[in-house]
Amino acid sequence: MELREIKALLALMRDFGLSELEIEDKKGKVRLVRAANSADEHHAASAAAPRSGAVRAAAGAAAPAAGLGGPISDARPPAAPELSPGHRYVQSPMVGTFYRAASPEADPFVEEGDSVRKGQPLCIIEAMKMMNEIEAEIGGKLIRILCENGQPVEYGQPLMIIEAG
Amino acid sequence: MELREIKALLALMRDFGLSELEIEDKKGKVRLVRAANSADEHHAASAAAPRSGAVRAAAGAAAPAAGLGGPISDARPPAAPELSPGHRYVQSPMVGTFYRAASPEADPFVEEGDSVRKGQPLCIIEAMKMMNEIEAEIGGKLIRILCENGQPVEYGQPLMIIEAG
Amino acid sequence: MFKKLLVANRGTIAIRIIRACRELNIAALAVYSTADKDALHVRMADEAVCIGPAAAEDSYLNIPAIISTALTYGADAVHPGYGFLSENGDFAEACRRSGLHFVGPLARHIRLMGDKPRARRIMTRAGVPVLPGSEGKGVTELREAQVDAGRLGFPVLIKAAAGGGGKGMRVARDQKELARLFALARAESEAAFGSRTMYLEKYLEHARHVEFQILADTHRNVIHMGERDCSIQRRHQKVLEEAPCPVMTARLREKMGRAAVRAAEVVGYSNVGTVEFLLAADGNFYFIEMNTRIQVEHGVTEMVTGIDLVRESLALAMGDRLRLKQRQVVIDGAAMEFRIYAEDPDTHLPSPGVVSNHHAPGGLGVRVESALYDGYRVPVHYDPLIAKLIVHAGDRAAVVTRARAALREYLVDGIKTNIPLHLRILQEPDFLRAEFATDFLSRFERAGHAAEAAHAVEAARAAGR
Amino acid sequence: MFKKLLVANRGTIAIRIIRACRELNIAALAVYSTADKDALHVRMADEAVCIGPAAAEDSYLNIPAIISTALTYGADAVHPGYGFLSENGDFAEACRRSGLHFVGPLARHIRLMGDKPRARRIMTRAGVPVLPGSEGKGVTELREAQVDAGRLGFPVLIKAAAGGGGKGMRVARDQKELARLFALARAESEAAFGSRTMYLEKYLEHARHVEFQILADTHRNVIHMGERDCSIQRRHQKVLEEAPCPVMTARLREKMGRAAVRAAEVVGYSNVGTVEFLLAADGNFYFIEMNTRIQVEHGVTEMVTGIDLVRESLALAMGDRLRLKQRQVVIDGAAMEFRIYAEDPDTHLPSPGVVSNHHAPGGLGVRVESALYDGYRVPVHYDPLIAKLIVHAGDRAAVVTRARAALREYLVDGIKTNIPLHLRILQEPDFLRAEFATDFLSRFERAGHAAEAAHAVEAARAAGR
Repeated sequence: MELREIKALLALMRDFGLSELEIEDKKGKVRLVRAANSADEHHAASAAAPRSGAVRAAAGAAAPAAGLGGPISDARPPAAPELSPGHRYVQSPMVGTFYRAASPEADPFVEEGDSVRKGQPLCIIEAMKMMNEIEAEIGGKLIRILCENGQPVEYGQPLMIIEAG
Repeated sequence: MELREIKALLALMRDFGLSELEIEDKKGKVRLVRAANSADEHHAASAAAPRSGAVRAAAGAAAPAAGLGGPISDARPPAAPELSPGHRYVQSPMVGTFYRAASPEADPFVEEGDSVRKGQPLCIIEAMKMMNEIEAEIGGKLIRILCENGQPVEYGQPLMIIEAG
Repeated sequence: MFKKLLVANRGTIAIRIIRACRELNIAALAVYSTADKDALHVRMADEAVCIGPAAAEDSYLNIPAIISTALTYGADAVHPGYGFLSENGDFAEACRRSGLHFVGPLARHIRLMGDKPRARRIMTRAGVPVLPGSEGKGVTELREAQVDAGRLGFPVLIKAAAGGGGKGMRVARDQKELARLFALARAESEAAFGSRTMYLEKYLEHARHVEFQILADTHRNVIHMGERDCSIQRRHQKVLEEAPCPVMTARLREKMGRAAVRAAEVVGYSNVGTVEFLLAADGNFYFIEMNTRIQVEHGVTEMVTGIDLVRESLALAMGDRLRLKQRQVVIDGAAMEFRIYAEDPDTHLPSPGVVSNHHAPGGLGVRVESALYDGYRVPVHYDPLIAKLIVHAGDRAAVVTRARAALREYLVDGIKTNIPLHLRILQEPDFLRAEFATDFLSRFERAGHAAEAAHAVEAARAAGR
Repeated sequence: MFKKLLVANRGTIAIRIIRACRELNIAALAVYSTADKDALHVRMADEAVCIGPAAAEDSYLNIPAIISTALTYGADAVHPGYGFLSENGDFAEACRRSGLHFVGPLARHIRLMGDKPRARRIMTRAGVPVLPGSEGKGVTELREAQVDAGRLGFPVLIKAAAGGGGKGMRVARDQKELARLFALARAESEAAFGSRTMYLEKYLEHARHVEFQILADTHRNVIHMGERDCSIQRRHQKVLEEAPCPVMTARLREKMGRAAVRAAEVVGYSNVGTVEFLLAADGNFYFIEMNTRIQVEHGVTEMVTGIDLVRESLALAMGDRLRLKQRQVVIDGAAMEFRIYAEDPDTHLPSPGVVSNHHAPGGLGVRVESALYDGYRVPVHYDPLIAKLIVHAGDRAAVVTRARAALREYLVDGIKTNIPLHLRILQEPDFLRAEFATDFLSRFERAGHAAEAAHAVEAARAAGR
């Protein structure tokens, strides 16, 4: 069973107020049970989901089941890779321009593969001519840098991936 | 099991107020449990109330699972009971008025419980001042008469139920 | 006003009529085939009755079933819409014989205008300009057609005497084509209308299709509501219509309008109708035929005149006098209608299926007449016209920009539609300059195919290098 | 024209502006909060940028985030829509300081008209009639309010000096009510606007809310586009608006229109704006306030004048001269707007949820401005206005019948809406006779509750027999 099929089933559960769903056929078996008092539950889930472009894009792919599937225009939200267990996004706390270094001449704050300490500056988001240093919220290993130097980024956009450790 | 089959089942659960549904056949097994007193419960109720959409959605299991659930107006197509195994409908071959007897003075052609032969006249549909005798297509026992004398009927509308035999 | 009106149609026009009924407090009685049980017109009507199986001959063309429905369910009037029985004199007559008001002209008007050679004769006599063509009752044999073609000179248009909707119509450019196409057109006519009678018309190159909307009461008052330019056609089927005609002048409108009114007056016509003309590049115009029903494209006239044509047709069918004088008809701004077909925009083959992700455009100056909703299955049995997008604005240029925005906003998944074709037309310089004739679309598409072919050759070459 | 416009709003007005951009070939840059990631305005825009979390203060009211988005993503103009930052002088100023065109008036106009006592003083000086009320800069203490009320005579209306949207507004009918309600209104004002300054106005019974739409360029030309009657309100929130005002005469329109134009001229106003008046039963009228932005109900004016207000506002923000002279503004027919709120029609509590079975009405004279689609989750965080149904027809009676049909056709499941309330209003004899004032809805609903209560008593009695 593919992820989008499960997503479609979950959407149905939410829309029809199901608490439990079990399907067994030649392709296999699925059992989904939702927490009681689900009204708040799915609210929280859907409020948590929107953060990253990845979720948004995936939702778009799965959506034909429930309503408008994708954008009506050609607008394309930034896509981000799915997270492996133990990995965490560094997300942009504001809209602005992403810079990897303190100045054009300076070295980048970090490179992929570096170890980072909690509180270490990782990048800069320029917004309204203000340079905002973004610091690591956890220590660990910097797995990937997701944005190009000088790229516009939106609120909540994943900038980097850190493996906690 | 396809998504749209599940949707159809869910629509039925909602329309008939089922809280749990379990089906096991050669294609596989499905079990659906709805949250008690879920928020969507009264949504379903309120959707059914103002427009009596439920009647229509229930009558047509074929009514689109996604999309417009019921009529926009108050039109109510005739609902028919589900058929038991071995039972067959006598359907109206045309739009017209249903009569149980050849004339107002005459006895009805048939009564519930009667045995009927193939080819035996069962009722009359008047259309364009023409009296059209409707004959039994199979022999058996007349289980139920679904229409009132003098009632308008549409094309394909179930008029009676015969148990083949 | 009527109490209950049977809508003897489906799709967009059935919905249009049901909406008009709701506004006038008339109960709308829909009919449907088994293939249409989930159709929007069924869901919107006050009552809906299944009248037969999917095949149109057994349902929407089934006169006894429809009359029986009207009588059994207590309707006092019948609206035929467009297509199906709308130009069937027998149906109009059957309705009236059964004591039902028929929203349309008399049976004899329908029959008269349905006999194209006869309509041509009457118009000629009334002084309405008619294209040179076959005289008398038409021709059935190639030999006769060859004689007429010799007199008219090529190219000629071969038409079915009982024709309509572009069926049985072909352009022949020489004797050889005539021999081939006459047989083909006659076979089409026989299949579609059960008639082998054809006629020939001189084929005008670079002419526009310009038609006038007529309103006539049963007291011999006739007015016109201006014209529509319907030159954007594929195989004589309209695709995009606009009002006013972009090359129309006040003087020409008066002249053509007078001819259109004359065409209706001379036969004592009543209710709504459309007089179709070819407008040549030299400003001369010629009667083609008269449609004795509401047209698909009536909406553009409604937008620029502010007059509700369906409402007027209901009042006229009641026997009311015309509410308007000719001078009260004022053209305000411009409007275009985009017919949305469930078809492949490249192959033009029908594309039935289940609609999903449906989002119709809205906002200022945007009118949608649609039979769609999410989950609706577009059936295979009927015309692929599933919606009409009608756009109104202050002038033609503003209509074009608004229409582009609306078409871009229009979302329909699950089926293919011709929305991309409309968007391409709205980019075409000749269209934007309003320099086009009835051959616009075939030229445009040929050019498109040529460009594609050239592109393919180029790509093949590049790959071979 | 602008190259890229940032739409600093959400919902119906964001969609309205995006559509206008598309027509004008301006790239539309939407902003959204995390709660709106699936909103229609996000899907329709050419680009969309998430600017913050669900709470409006952190997203749609977050000036730095919005300006930063405009600069980072290369917009050259900002449209504030209505609500949110649309009447925030700091925002207009911040836009202009950052080199962005702000589609609206200057910051000083916004601030001036936002200070209600000050606006009253200016209007009085300019000879625009103003209701008797508190003089000077307003009052903050009950003691002062009591003095003013003594001078004015009861009933009086307590208003917030920085007010808007009905917040901090209460009618006091005697000293006791004044004591209680003044404190309440002041608390509301403090919560909503951070200001304890209030003012009192003489409360006019049976007055209508009649507002004039203004268009002004930056070259000191001002015209009005006729009036709207917005008397159908609940707690000073508009529910249903119409144009023209059904009791308006040509002479009164000229007089009030002149006063409205004067109100704009006297402050050197530019762009779109609305001058609100109370129209008393005796034909006298009084300035209430001026809204320095596009209104929710601008659509009814567009329908009856044929003028695209958003398009005009964009041209005016570019510095263009007014395209129209006053005499070119002609009122054609009548229009009503029905605000569709996601709310319980009985309790008026918001009703968020997931939209299903959505079917918006269409057809002649029906315009829908909607943020809905099947599967859309109406968020809890914002105003419950989810759609606007705007109906246009030849006269008020025809608007009513068309609107009834359209409202009956409107389907939205999954959430509750006030569509039933609109349908009830359209049955109300006083509404149909156009005999109503701003207290219509509260009387109507009190009457409804009384009838229900009587019915319940009756039912209980019958059951007891």
